[in-house]
Amino acid sequence: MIALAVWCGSGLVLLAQLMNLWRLLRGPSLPDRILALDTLFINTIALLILFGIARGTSLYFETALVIALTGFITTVALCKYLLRGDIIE
Amino acid sequence: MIWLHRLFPHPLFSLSLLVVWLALVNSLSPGEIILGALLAVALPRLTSPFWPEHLRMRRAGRLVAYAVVVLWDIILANLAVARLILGPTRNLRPRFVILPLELEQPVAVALLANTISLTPGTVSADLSRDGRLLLLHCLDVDDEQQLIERIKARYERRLLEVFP
Amino acid sequence: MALLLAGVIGIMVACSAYLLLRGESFPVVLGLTLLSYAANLFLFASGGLALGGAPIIGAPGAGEVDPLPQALVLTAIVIGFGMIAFVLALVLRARGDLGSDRISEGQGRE
Amino acid sequence: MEPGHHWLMLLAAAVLPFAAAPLALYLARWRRGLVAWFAGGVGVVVFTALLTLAPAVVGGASVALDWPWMPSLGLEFSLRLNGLSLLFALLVVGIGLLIFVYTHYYLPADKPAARLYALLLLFMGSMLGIVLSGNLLLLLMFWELTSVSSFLLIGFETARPEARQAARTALIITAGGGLALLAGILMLGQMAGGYSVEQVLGAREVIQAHPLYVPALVLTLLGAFTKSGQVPFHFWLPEAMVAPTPVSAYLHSAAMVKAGVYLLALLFPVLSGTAWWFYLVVGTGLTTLLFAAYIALFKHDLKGLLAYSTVSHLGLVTLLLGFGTPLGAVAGIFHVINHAIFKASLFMAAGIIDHEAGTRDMRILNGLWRFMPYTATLAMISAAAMAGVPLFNGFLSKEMFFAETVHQQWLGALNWLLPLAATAAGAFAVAYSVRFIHDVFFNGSGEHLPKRPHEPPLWMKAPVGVLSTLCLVVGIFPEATVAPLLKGAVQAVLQAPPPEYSLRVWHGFTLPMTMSVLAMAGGVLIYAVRHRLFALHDLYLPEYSATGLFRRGTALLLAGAGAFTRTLDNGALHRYVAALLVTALVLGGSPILDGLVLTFPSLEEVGAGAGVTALLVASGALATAAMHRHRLVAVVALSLVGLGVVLAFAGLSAPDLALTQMAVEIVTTVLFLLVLYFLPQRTAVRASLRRRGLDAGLSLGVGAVAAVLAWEMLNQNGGSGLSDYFRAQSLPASGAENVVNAILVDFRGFDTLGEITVLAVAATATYAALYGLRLNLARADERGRSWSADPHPLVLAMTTRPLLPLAMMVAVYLFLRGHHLPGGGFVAGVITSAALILQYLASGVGWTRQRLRLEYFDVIGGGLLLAVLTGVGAMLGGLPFLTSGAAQLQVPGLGSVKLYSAMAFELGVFCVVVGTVVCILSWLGRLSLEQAGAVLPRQEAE
Amino acid sequence: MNDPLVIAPILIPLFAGALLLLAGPGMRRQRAIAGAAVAALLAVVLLLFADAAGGAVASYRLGDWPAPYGIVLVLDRLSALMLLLTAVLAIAALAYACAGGDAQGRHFHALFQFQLVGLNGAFLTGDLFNLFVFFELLLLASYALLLHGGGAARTRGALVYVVLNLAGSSLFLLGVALIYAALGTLNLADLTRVLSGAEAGAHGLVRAGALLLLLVFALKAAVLPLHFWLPRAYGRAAAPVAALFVIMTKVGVYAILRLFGMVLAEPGGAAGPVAGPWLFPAALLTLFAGALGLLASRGLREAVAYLVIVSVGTLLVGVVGFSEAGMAAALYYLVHTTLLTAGLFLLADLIAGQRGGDALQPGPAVRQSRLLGIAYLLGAMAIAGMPPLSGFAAKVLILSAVTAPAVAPWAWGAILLSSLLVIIALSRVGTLLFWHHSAGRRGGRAGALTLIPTLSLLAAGPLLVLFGESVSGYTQTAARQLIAPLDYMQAVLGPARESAP
Amino acid sequence: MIFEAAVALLILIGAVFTFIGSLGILRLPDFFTRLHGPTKATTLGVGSTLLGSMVYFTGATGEFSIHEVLITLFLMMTAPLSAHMLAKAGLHHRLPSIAVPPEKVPSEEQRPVDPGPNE
Ligand code: NA
Ligand code: NA
Repeated sequence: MIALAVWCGSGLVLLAQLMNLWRLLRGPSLPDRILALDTLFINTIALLILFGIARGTSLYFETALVIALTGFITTVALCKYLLRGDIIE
Repeated sequence: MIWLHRLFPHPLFSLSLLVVWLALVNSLSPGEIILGALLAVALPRLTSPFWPEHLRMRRAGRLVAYAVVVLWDIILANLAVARLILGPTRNLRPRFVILPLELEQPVAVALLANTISLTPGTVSADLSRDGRLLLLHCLDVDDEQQLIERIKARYERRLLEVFP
Repeated sequence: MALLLAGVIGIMVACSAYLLLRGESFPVVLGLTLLSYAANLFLFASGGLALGGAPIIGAPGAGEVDPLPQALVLTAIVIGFGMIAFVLALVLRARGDLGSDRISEGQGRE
Repeated sequence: MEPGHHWLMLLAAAVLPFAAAPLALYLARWRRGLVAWFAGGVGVVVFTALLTLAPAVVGGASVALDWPWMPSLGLEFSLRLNGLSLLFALLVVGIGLLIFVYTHYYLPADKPAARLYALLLLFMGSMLGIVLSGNLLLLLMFWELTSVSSFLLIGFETARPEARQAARTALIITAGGGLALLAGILMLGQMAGGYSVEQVLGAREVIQAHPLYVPALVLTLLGAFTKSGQVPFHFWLPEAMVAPTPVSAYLHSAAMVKAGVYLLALLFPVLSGTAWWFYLVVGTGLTTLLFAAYIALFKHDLKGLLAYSTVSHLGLVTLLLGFGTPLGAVAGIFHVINHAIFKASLFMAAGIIDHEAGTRDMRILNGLWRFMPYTATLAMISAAAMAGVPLFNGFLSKEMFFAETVHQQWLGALNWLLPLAATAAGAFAVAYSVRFIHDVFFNGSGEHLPKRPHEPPLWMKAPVGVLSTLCLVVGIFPEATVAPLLKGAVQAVLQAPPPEYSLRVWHGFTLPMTMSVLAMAGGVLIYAVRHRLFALHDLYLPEYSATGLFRRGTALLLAGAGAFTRTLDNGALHRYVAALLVTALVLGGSPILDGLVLTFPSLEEVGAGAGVTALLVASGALATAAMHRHRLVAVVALSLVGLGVVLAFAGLSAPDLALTQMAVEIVTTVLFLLVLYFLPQRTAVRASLRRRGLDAGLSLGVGAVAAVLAWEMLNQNGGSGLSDYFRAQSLPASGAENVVNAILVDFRGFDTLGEITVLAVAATATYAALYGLRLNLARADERGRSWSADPHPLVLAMTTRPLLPLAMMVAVYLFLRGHHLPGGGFVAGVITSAALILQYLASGVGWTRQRLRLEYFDVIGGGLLLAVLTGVGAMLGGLPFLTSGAAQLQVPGLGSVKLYSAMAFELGVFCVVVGTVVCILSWLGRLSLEQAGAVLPRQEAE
Repeated sequence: MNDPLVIAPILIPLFAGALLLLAGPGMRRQRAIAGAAVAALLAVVLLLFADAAGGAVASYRLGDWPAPYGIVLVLDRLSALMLLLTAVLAIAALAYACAGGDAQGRHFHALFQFQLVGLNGAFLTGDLFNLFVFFELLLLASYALLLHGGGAARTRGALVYVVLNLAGSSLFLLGVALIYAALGTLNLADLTRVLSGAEAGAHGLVRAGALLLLLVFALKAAVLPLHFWLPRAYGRAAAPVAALFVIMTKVGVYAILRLFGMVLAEPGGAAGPVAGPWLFPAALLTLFAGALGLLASRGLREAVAYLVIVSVGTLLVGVVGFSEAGMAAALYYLVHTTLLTAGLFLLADLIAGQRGGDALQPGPAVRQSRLLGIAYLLGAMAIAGMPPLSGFAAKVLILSAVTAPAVAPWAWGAILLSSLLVIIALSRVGTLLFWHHSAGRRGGRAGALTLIPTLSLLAAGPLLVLFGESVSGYTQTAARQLIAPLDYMQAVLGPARESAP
Repeated sequence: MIFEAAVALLILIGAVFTFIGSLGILRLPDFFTRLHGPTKATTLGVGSTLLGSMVYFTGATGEFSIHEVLITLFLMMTAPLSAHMLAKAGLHHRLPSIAVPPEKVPSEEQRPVDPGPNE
């Protein structure tokens, strides 16, 4: 049952990734792309967790944790860039 | 008392850090508790210059209730937003709403803004320079005033109790 | 899986080559970054592919994972980061000294 | 003296001039006159040394000295004095001595005498070296030294452009010939099995039968001909007449130009006697003889006339050696002696005339007899020798020459051509000799000269007198004077007893005598009609000049080199990268075409996760390339690639890599944004469609090669025995469950040390590169929108602050976990830095710097030192650098805690990483702060 | 085994570099640390050189891990020679820089030391990936040193240099990956051992990997068509930096020798003559491109930079056959050209300083014209291969070594013709610099701190000939050791493994 | 069985919300509405998945697995920040919006001399 759920869940998240990818490539605006990238990062966390369950290992926890902790820095930096150009001032 | 304060400039935060550490290591062994305690003392001291300078807090315990409310709202929000996304998009009634703030402490304002972003169909989009107005973007607004009042009642009031 | 990885590496290398051929500092640095990603994947692949394991004693499939290329790639990632950081600084230096983004000499025409 | 000490004299003769040359430079600082005495003294000593050796040598003995120098090269310091070398050595030193005397009076006081003497001494030594060398490589060394000293002497008057030009021409021709000679000698040596003269001379049969004989011959002759000014390489010699006259007299008539002839004579036994030798040497010699004799007549410059005459006489000697007969060799060597004597004398006379009359142009000069009868007499004696008048030394060798032309049989039905040509050349020689005398000393009253001439000082005339006297003495009493020398030389050249020959003046009315008479008569006749000939010459051969051709050639070479270099290297990075990629395509692709077995792709199952990951990476890469002109979008796309790679690593059993890649990815993006701020936001110029097409084609090719190689690699992977070892040893030997970490900090900790050193250098380098940089700040974004007025959004600032301690806690966690689980000092460092950078991002440089009082380089240097010292610690225990150690520690309440030396190492890594990342990013960020004063809108900056 | 001295050439500059980062901005302190480090380095290297000259191969097992699992440093004659050259250049360049050039930018001394770490590491390491690490280290340090002193020209030159070399670094990884995948080891001695027994299928991968590495090394060595970066980088770098950089092209040559002369050169070895067929035409073209570039040079330093390219071409002509005689000759040439071109870079700086500019145009007279003129003459003669200086002996050695009928005419023709072109160019340059004057401001006299290193390096011209037999004897044994690496393998792998199939 | 069902349910809920969030990104008409999809849906999506993981590992190993909570915690701290900054950027860029945007962006309305966030 878990295996099936993981299989379905992974499928859904992967589909989600594809949709995000579409938005990232398509735009049309830069914030749209950044939003898509941000979502890609977050969905990756889900993906890693599902992967860990599927393999029965928590070895991917650290990676997921680091994405959660630092992934948004990319988004913030990109937004700051759009707002101010100078991201560290 | 002073030495205690010096040791724990932010006792609440130190405690949270200890919890975080224990969660991280997924263990409650004495070694980890000691190590976590050491870190919980050391890290805030090390990073205290980076802390907000004037943080007035009281009744911190109320934050727990606040968290529960927010979590519940998040679940509801997700359902609501899911319905909106799955439904016909032309029925959406997005709105920009300006929320006047009573909160004064920057930390509290930030906390409120983030809470709003996490909850039903609202994103805090901008904050005025003086920190008194919060611009929200809402996905589907029926009554603007009702929304503002709801936010004030559910979140801002609770935060004001902790961060006067 | 091997075919997929090889194809991806090929695409990355091709794209980085195209960027390197742009002759302007920023795209070129993008190309270098992309190339180093590709090279890291390539080096990683030299140990063969193992799915869902980890080179950690006791982890599932630890016996099939070749840890050495992973260690090498880690080193390569770090070195690559240092290099990209410097080359970006150099791009700025060039911006300041040369005013232009184009990497060519005075008479340089393509 | 003791024969056992002969080698010492020989060594002294060879070395003394070289030792004296730098001393001469030094002495001149002290007193100008001293240097002439000094040089003269050296000349006398060397000459005496040679003379003391002469009796033995003339008696048939040979003095030798052999020191191994570079046996592996075949180079020996080996000196030989035999008849041939003695003759040349005496000429070189004897005439040199006279030149030294002459120079002292010739050189104006404002010219650097020391340099001249030093160079003349250097030259004398080199020339002596050539003739004394018993090893062909050694000979070549001196050979090239004469080229260099000639270059320096011709360019003596550095301020004159024509001197510089002539010096270069001479150097290029003679050194170029030297290179040919080098090749020739190397071939000869390889054929003979060594470079000693004896060895080579003894290998005649082997060499002449060898397939390399002809190339070796041609190359050797090229060397000899260029040095001796044979047509078509003759032009440097007349040009070299810009040198001071003593130099012309010495190098360019008596000594250096004879080096080529010496070489022909030296190698005569090995190389001569074949058809190739005959046609090449005789052809060149004959052409030179005739051509230069003809041209000499038309030179109005005294030195020009003498120069072409020299060329012509060298042609004559070459021609004689070309015959390949013993008598030809005798005549050739005899003429070398005679020519050296009369030509040096004539040059010095020309120098006196120039000195006294202020011009060397024979159209201006006339009637000098009135003013300088002694000089005129001496010049006339030498000129008579040059013309081959009986009773003067030139006559004797010319007679022998005429006789040889009559006797040679190589040309068959055309045998008569040679005597005819010889007579014609003789006639021209007579004509220009007459011109030299008549035009200068008579032919007018000498009223309109630039200067009123006088007889020169005695010591300026004396050398001319000595030589002119020699012309006569040798011409009249050859047997009593040069005969022994000549005999010794001939014996050495032929490597056999000399043939029967007679040095008598009068042989009766023979064919050669008739030719002489004809030449005399013809010469006088030509001189009589010279004005008409001049007109004809000017009309039909106007401005003929090999020099011009050569100059045009050099100019063309330079222009061509410039055009080539700038076409090849057009300065554009595109070209360089394309070259690199094409090379990669060819080198990487060749094994694919060349037998790398392509495994057919089996249609394996590809998981959805892998497919999506691949799609993320591939589309990210493609988007980066496709949208690179909109740079910010490209950065976003590149981040997508990074994310995809993280997923790929995670999926492919590499959690450590996923973790590290993720952490680095974030920092990289921030870096890109920091830099992009100062750059154009879009790539303005778009390459042509054709260019883009070609680029895309090349890129596809390179990508395809990479893909095929990766595919092959994945299919042919046989696994490594190393990984088994690592897995087996990781826990017991290194105490790590995380094998990757064990490799990083232990098995291959040295790589990691190198890696953090790279990071430290990256920080240092970035700092150095950015130091003092001024950049324009953009006041508005690319569309002209002014920036948001909110530099530090409050929500951002407030939220990021608690993240710092949280992130550091995670960092500590990763740091401690690294040995057993994914993590380690590097990742911990990047996370910490990311959190710090976040503070910069959210609250600015000023705010953060106030709170982060960290000297980056102290952190970096300290971390590096810690890592190094951890490694050195093991050495103190007698173990190799970086040997890991562990200590069991009993902590009350905690049980036993195991401490690894790797932890200290990892702490070093951590410090270096934090220091580096924060240093680089904050420095980049600070750039805008430092020049906030100089704000320019971006549009203007474009 | 594990003589700690072997790792000292890496640790000394590494330690000094770290200290220099901590030392702060005071130039006196920096110079003291750097000077002491380089002096210690030279002393250590001399000891090592003496050891290696005896014929022993020393290995050093880092972390006490046996090869091929850990990283091993190996000191044989070849690496000892390279170390010595590096140390000599370093001391000369450092002395020259301490005359004031070091203060014209930031962190000169630290970067200089790190550059030495990279160089010495590259020469000592017996591991392919570790070689990559040290390559990166020396490159990164060189990128920064190249910029030292600032200016648009340097920046432009550096951009090209950095971009090409970074691309090269990625290709290096590809090469390493292919070889590791095929042979399962990275240790050079182990690779040498394994190569004879590798499966046939893997050889294509080995060849592909080896050729990619060849590309990378050729890029470092500035072989046509990968030479473009060099004239700009070297021609514009600060003089002491350029002098030190001369060894960097030699790192590429060293790596080619190590990989193709030793690892892949086993008789009956798997990869066969992999590099030769590609390298030979490239070497000839390099010679010509270098010589023509030299003729076309507009600046003195640029001219010296093109001389480096010419020398690389000549060097590779000797190398490509990978014969003992050829490699021995090439090594002799390497010593000669390294010292001489480094000296010429310093000399060019002195001359340019004294005549107020580097441009090859008539300018004011050089102030110390006699001294510098003689130095130039000797340097130019030596580098052009004119006797009686080292270039001549080197050229003769190379020509004598290349005698195979298929290649000799090309090699001889190319070397001799390029020599002529070099003579033409250098005589032009020399007459222009020292004989052709025009009015203008000129610089001051050079001090001992700049003169002594310059003249000492140029003194290699006569000295290498005077002691030519010792030098060529050494290079010959070094080449022999390289081509028959039994000692090397035994020192690294131990006697048991060396005899394994 | 209940344990497995719980895990499966949590995983599926998470995945569905993750999917819906991204669907919003794909479907919704303007940037500001798209912003709502992921910033909220993903929090619950990932959160629920993490909960599933916690339950799974606690059940599977018998040891209490709680560290996944941290991921949720960090996400809840950082995701709204991303949304806030994105919205600010969108406003600043005056992206097309169905909702009528305010005349002026509040943070740019008054432009006093910037005292910095705390001073
Ligand atoms: Na990125
Ligand atoms: Na900034």
